[in-house]
Amino acid sequence: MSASTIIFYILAALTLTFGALTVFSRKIFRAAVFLLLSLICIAGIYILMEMDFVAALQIVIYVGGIVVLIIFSIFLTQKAGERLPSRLPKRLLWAILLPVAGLAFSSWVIFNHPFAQTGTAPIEPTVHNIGLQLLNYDQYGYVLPFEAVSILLLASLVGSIIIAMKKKQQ
Amino acid sequence: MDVKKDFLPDYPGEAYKDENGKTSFIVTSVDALANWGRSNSLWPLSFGTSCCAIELMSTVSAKYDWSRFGFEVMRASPRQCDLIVVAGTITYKMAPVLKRLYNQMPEPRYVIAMGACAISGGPFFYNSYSVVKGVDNIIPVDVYIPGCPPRPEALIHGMMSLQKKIMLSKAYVIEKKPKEEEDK
Amino acid sequence: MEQVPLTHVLILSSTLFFLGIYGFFSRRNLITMLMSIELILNSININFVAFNKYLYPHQLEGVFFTLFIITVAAAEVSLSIAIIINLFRRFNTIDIEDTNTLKF
Amino acid sequence: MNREELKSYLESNFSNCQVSETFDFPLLIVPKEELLSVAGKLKNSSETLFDFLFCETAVDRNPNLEVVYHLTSTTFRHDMEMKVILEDRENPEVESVYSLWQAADLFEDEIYDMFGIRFANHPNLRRIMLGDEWQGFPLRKDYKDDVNIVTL
Amino acid sequence: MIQFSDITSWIHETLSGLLSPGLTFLAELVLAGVAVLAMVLVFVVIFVYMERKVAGFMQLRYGPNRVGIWGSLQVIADVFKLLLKESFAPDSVDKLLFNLAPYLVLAVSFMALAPISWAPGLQMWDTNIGVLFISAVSSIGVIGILMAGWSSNNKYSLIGAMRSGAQIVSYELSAGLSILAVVAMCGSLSVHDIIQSQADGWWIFKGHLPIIFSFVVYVIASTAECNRAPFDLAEAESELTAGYHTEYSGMGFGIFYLTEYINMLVVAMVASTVFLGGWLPFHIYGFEAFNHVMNFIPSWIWFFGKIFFIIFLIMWFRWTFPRLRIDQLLKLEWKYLLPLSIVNLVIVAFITIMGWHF
Amino acid sequence: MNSKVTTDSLLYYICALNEKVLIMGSVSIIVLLFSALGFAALVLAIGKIFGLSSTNPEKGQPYECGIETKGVTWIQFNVGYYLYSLVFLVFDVEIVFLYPWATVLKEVGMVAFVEILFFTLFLFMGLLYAYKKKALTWM
Amino acid sequence: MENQDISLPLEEQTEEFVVNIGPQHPSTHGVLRLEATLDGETIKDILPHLGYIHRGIEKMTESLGYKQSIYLTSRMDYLSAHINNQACSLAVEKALQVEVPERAKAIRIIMAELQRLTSHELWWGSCAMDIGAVTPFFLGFRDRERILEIFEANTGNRLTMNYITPGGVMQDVLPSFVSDLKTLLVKVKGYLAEYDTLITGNIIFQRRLQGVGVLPKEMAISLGCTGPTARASGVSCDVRKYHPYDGYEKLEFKEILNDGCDSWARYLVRMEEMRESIYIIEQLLDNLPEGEYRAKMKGVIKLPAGEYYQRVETARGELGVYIVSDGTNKPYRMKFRTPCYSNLAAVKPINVGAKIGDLMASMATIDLVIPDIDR
Amino acid sequence: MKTVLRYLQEVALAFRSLWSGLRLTLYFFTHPRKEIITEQYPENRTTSINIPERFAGEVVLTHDENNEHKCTACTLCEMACPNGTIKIISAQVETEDGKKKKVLDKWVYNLGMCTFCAQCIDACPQNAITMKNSFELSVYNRSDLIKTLNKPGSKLKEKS
Ligand code: SF4
Ligand code: SF4
Ligand code: SF4
Repeated sequence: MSASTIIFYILAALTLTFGALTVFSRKIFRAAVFLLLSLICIAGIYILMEMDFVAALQIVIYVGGIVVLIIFSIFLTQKAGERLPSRLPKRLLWAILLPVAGLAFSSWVIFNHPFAQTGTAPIEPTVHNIGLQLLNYDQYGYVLPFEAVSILLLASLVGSIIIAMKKKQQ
Repeated sequence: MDVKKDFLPDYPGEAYKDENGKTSFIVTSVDALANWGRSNSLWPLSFGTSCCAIELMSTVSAKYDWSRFGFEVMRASPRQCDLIVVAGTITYKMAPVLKRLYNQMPEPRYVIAMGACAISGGPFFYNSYSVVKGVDNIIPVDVYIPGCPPRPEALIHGMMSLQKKIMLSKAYVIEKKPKEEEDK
Repeated sequence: MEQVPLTHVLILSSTLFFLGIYGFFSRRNLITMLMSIELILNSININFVAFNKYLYPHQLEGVFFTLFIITVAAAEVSLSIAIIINLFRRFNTIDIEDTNTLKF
Repeated sequence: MNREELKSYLESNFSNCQVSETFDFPLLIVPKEELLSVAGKLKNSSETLFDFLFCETAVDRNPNLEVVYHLTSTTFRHDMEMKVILEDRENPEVESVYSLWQAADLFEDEIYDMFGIRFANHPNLRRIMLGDEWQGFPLRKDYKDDVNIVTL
Repeated sequence: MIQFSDITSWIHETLSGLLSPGLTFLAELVLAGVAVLAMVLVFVVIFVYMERKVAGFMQLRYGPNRVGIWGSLQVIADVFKLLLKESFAPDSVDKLLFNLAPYLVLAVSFMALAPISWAPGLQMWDTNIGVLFISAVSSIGVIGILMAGWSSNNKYSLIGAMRSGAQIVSYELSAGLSILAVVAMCGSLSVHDIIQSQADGWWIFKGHLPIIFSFVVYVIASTAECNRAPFDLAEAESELTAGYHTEYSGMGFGIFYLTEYINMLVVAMVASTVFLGGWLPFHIYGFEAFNHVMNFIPSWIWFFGKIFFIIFLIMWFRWTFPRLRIDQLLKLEWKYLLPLSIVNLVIVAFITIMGWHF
Repeated sequence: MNSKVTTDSLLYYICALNEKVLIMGSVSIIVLLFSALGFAALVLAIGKIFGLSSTNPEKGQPYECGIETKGVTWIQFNVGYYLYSLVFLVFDVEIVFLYPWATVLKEVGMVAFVEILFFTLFLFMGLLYAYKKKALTWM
Repeated sequence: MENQDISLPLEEQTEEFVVNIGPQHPSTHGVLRLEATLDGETIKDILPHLGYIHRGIEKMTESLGYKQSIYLTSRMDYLSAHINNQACSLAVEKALQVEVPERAKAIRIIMAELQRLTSHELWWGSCAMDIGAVTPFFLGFRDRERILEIFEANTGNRLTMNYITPGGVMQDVLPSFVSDLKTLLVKVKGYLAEYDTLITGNIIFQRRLQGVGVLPKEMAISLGCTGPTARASGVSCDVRKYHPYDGYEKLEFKEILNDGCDSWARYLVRMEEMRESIYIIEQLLDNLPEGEYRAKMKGVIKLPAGEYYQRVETARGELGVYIVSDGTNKPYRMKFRTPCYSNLAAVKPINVGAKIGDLMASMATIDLVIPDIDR
Repeated sequence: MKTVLRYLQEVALAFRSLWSGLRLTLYFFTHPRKEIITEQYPENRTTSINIPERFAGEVVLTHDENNEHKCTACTLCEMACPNGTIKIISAQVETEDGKKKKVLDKWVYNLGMCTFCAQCIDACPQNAITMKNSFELSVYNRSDLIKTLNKPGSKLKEKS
C-alpha cells in the first residue's frame, strides 16, 4: 500500500464520517459545519485523483458559496442553537430500510460489473484543456452548455430574487 | 528589563529565594522567561469611568506613548487582556460590573488603581452615598497610583512598578491578594 | 492513486449517496434535507470523476459533467433556499410536517 | 418681554397662581392641580411661547417638596421660573409635563430617583440613576445612610 | 549564493545515513513543515512589529522601543505572554465548534501558501490551478469566522461574524476578477507560468491601465478579505468590542490574530506574484546596464520587498482611513468594484486578443 | 511528476525523491495542513499545561460589556446579508467558468471574446436586475 | 438622508434581541449603558441606563462649603473643568455682588475658551476613533497636550483644575503666558488645517456622518438640547450671546449655526467653534488688563438666602447652576443642570430605525461626557 | 453618458480625498524627527522632563535647613480640606514658662485621598505647606500612601 492509497482511505473514512454526522447531528449549525468538512474531504479526493480544477471548483462553489448560503439561511429561519425535533417513526423506518437495501444492491452491482478501461492517450485534466474544450464547437466542445450556463444562472438569480423578495401575504 | 530602577517603589512581597535563602532575581529560567513575557506585554482593558480615563488616554497618546513599553494593545474584551487600569470613580452600581469584568479575565490578571477615586473614593469619600471607597474592596489591586488625576508619567511609573512586581513574583502561583471586604 | 481500485471509490460514493438518502427521508427540516441533497449530488460527482479518471482518461466528459452538476447544484440551492425563506415567511416554520398540514 | 413686563403679564393672566420673583427670574407658583393647564398656556400662548424647558428640578424644603421648572423661549428670549409645592411628603405626586416638553422625560426620572416625587403620565418613570434596588431618596434632607455615607 | 539543493541534499544524506528510507521521508516531511511554519511565523512576527512601528510613526510616536533593540523583541514577549495565558472556553459556548474554529482558520490560511513560489525553484506545489487554488482555499476561512462567531454565544460575535461573512464573500468576486485580468493576459493559472510571463516586464507595467486598475481593485478587495481597516467591520472595536473573537482568550485569540497576518501575507504574495512579477527583478526594457545591476539583487529580496510594499500599503490604509459602514462597504463592492471589474475584464480580453500589450 | 520542477527546492526535493509514491499536491497540502494543525494544537496545549487558571461562575458567562446578557443569543436572526450571499453564489459560479476561459483566451482568440461578451452581458443583466429589485440594498 | 429612503426588501420581523452597549464599551466614552433592542442590525429601541458613575455630587455639596463645592464641579464635565468652576464662581459672585477684577475676567475667558478648544480637540479625535480612524485620535491629543502645557504651567493641574474661584482666579498667570499663547495659537491654526485634510475632507468620513442621526429643530428644542448639538439643528442657544457673563458682551464673535441637523452638521459646528474660540482669545491677548487677579473674599462664604441661577456655555452646551441658599455657609440645595444630561435625551429619538454603525456615529457627534450626565 | 461621467467623476473625487489623507500620514511617517513628540519618560526623568513648578503633585510641609517647619497646628487646613485628607495630631507641651501650648505632633496626610485642590494651601495662615511637583508616587500597598509629613524631630520655627 502506498501513501496515496492510505491518504485515500483516510479521506474516504473522513468523508463518510462527516457525512454521517451531517445527517445524524441534531444541531443544525453543526450539521452544516460537518457538511462543509465532508465536502472539503471530497475535494481532497479529487486532488488525489489529479482533478485539481474540479477540486477547486468544489471548494469555491460548494464551500465558499453554498455552505455560506445555507448557514445564512439557518440564521434566518432557525433558532440555530435548538436541537432539531426527532424523526417521525413511520418515515424513519423507510429512511433506514431504503438506503440499506439500496446500498446492498449497488455494492452487488459494483463488485460484479467488470469495469474496462477504454482509450489510450489520456488527456490531462488541466484548466487549459478544460478551457479549450469549453470554447470548442466540435463534437466534444461545450460552447453551448457554457452559454447555457450563463442563462441558467441568470434565470436562477432572477427566480430566487423574485421568490425571496416576495412580500409577506396576509 | 532592569528591575533595579531606583525610582520604583520597593517590592514588599516575598521575592523568591534560592536554597541559601538569598534573594535572587532569577530562580528558574522558565520563570524568568514567563515573567519577562508577561511584564512586557501587558494588554490593558479599555476601561475608564471618569476623569482619570482621560489621563489614561493621554498616556496612550503620542506625547507619552505607552506603546513604547508594549502596552498599547488595548483590548475591548476582558478575555484578551491582562490588566485593568481602574481609572476613575467606581460607584456601587458599577461595582458588580467591574467585578464581573475582572472575573471574566483569564489568568494571570493584574489591577492598577489609578487616581484617588480608585484608591479610596478620593474626592467622594465623605458624604457620598454611592461611591465605593476604594476598589480594593471589590477586586485585589496590585499597584496604587495616587493623584487626581495622576499625570501620564505617573501612570507609566505605576505600570513600571507593576512590571517590577511581575518580574519579582513567582510565575506559577496565583497570588492570593488580600480582599478587605465584600462589596455591597 | 492508481492503486486504489475503482470499486472502492464507487463504494465510497454509493455509501455517501445512501447516507444522503437516509438524511433526506429521516429529516423534517427543509434545510437539513437540502444538505442531504448536497451529499447525494456530491456522491454522484465522485462517480463521474472516478469514471473519467479510470475508464475514459482520453476524454473530459466526466469533468464537464461534474462541472455542470456543481453549477446546477448552485442554481438549485439558491432557488430552494429562496423558496425555503419564502415558506418560512409564510408559515413561520420550515418543518416539512407543519408546512404540509397548512394548505397552500 | 423683559422681566417686569413678564411679571405683570403673569400677574394679570394667572390669577390663581402666586407671582413673585427670585434673584434671576420672575417666579410663578402654580397650584398642583393646575400645573398642566398653566404650563400649556405658557408654552402655547403667542405672547410667551415658553418652548424650552431648560431645567427641572426639585428642592426639599422640609416638610414641603418643591418642583421647580425653569422655562425659556427661543423666540422671545425671556425666562421664568415656575414652582409647584407638594405638601404630601409620603406620597408626592404631580402631573408630568412630558407632553409639553420632551426634555422632562429624563429630568423627571431623576427627580423621582432623588426625591421620590412621582409623575403621573410619565412615559417611563424609573430609578434612572440608582437602580430599582436602592432604598430611600438621597437628596431628601432626611435621607440617612449609615453604611455608605462617611460624614466629615 | 547558497543553493537550496546543497542544503537539501546534505540534509537528505545525513538523515538517510541515520534512518531507514521510510523514516527519512517522514523526517523530511516534518522538517519541511517546520521550515514553512518557521518562515511564516517569522514573517508574522515581523509584520506585527512593523504594524506597530508603522502605526507609531504615522501617529507621531515611536511605537515599541523598550524591549530589545528598538523594541524588536516586543512581539516575542507578546507571544510568550499569550502562550502562557489562560485560554479557556466559557461554559456558555458550543464547545466543539468553539474549539474547532481556530484550527480551521489557521489550517486554511496555511494551505493557501501551497502554490506560492517563494524564489526560483522554491515552490511547494506547481499546480495548473495555482491562483484559483489560493482563492478557493481562502474562501473556506469565512466559515471558520462564522463558526467562531456563532459558537461564542455572544451577540457581538454573532453580528461580527455575519458582517464578515457577507463582506468576505462579496469581495471575493472582485478579487477573483482582478486576478482573472492577468490570467487572461498570460494564459495560465499556474503561479510559475504567471511569474515567467513577466520576465520582460511586470504586468502592472506592461498591462496598460486595465491592469493597474485591477491591481487597485485587488488591493482593496484583499484588504477587505483580510478584515483589515478600513473594512474591519467584523471586529469594529467601537461597535462590537472585539467582533467575532470576543470570547476567545489566550492563544485561541492568538491564533486568530496570527491568521489575520498570515492572510495578509498570502494576499501580499499573490499580489506581488500576479501583478509585480513575483521574485523577478525590475527591468527596464533596453537598458542593459541597469537590468544587470538589478539582476544582482537576490530574487528573494525582490519578492520580500514586494511583499513588504503591499503590506505597507495595507497598513498605511489602516492607519489613515475611517471605517466604512457595512452598507457602504457592500455598496462599494456591488455598485463600484464589481461592475467596473467586469467591464475591465472585457477590455483586458480585447487587449489580449488584439495583442496590444507589450 | 511535473517537468517544470527545478531541483533546488527543499520541498520539491523531498517530493522528487518519492516520485513513485505520492502526488506532489497532496504532499504539500498535507504538510501544510499538519504543520498548521500541529502548531495550533501545540500552542493551545502549552497554554493548558503551563498556564495558570482559575474558575469562577462569572467566567463562563458571555461577555457583554460587563452586564449579564438578556435572552439567548442563538435566536433566529434577521440577516440582511442573506440576499448578498444568494447573489454571490451565482456570480461565483460564473466567475469559476471564466477561469478556464481566461487560460485559453489567447489561443482561441476572437471567438472567446465574443463568447465572453455574451457571458458578461448575462452577468450584467443579472446584476442590473438585482439592482432594480433592490436586492443589493442593504436593509 | 440615506436611512430614510431605503425601502425594506424583506419585510419580515425576526426575533428582537437586546444588546447592552456599555457600561464598559470603547465608544460610549465612559460608563453609559445603552440597552439596544435590535432586529438584525436595525435598532428598534434604545433605553439609556445611567448612574454607573453617579457620585452624588449634589448631595455632597449640601454638606460642604461653597468653596469646597466648586472643586467638585470640575469632576463633572472634566473636559470643561474651568468652565464649570467659572459657573459656580459666577453664581457665588452674583449672590454676593462681588466685583471681579478685569484681569481676572479676561483670564477666565481665555482659560474657558482654551478649555473649549481642548475639549473639542479631544472630541475630534475620539469622534474619528469611533468612526474607525485611529490616527486622528493621536493628532487630537497632540494638540490638546500643547494647550494642557499652558494650563499646567499656570494652574498646576492638567485636567481637573481648580483655578477659577469666587472673586477671580487662584493665582496670577505666569509672565510668559501671553507670549506662550500667541505662539500656541499660530500652531493650533495649522493643526486645524491638518484636521481638515485628514478627516473633514475624507469621503468615507463624510459619508459616515451625512444624513445620520437627524435631529430636527423642533425636536431639539423640545428635548432641551443645547450647545453644538442644538446649534447644528439651527437652534440659536449660545449662552455667551444671550446671557453674557465675564465680559463676553464686549467681545466680538459669531454664534455658529448650521441647519443640517445631522451628524455632519454637528461635526462642522464644532470645527467652526474651535476657530471662533481662537478668534476670541486673540482679541483678549493683545490687551490683557493689568491689575488684581482676585477680589478680596472672606474665608468662609455665606450666601444671602434666596435662589440663584447662573448659566454658562460649556463645550457641550448650557450648564446651569441652581443654588438655593438658606443663609448659612453651606448650600441648601445645589443643582447642576448639565448639558449632557439633556443632550442624552436626543440619543434615542435620532437612532431608532438606524443601524448599529450609525449609532456610534451619532453618539460620537453628540459628544457625551458621562460623569456630566450622572454627576 | 452623463450619468457615466458623473459616476466616474465621483470615483475620481473620492480618490482625491483619500489621497490627501494618505499624503498626510505618509508625511508623518517619513518625517519622524520633525513630527514625533514623544517624551521618553523614564529616561528623561533627570534631564528633559517638563514638570511645571506649579504642578500639584503632593502636599509637603516645608522644612528649612534646621529641620524646622512653620505649622502651628491650628487645623485650618484640616477644616478647609474638602475630603478629610489631613489629620493634624497635636500634642500639649509645657513651655519653659509653664504655659501649656499646642504643638504639632503628627501632620498626617493621606495621599490616596488628596485631590490636589490646593484649598489647604490657600487656607494656611502660616504658609507652612506647599505643593510639590513630584509625581512618581505609585506604591504596592494602600497603607503606604498615608504619610506623616513632619520630619522626625522637627520643630516649630520660632518667629524671628
Ligand atoms: S481621582 Fe480625581 S481625576 Fe480621577 S476619577 Fe477621581 S475625581 Fe476624577
Ligand atoms: S499647616 Fe497651616 S493651616 Fe495647617 S495646621 Fe499647620 S499652620 Fe495651621
Ligand atoms: S490639596 Fe485639597 S484635598 Fe489635598 S490636602 Fe489639600 S485641601 Fe485636601
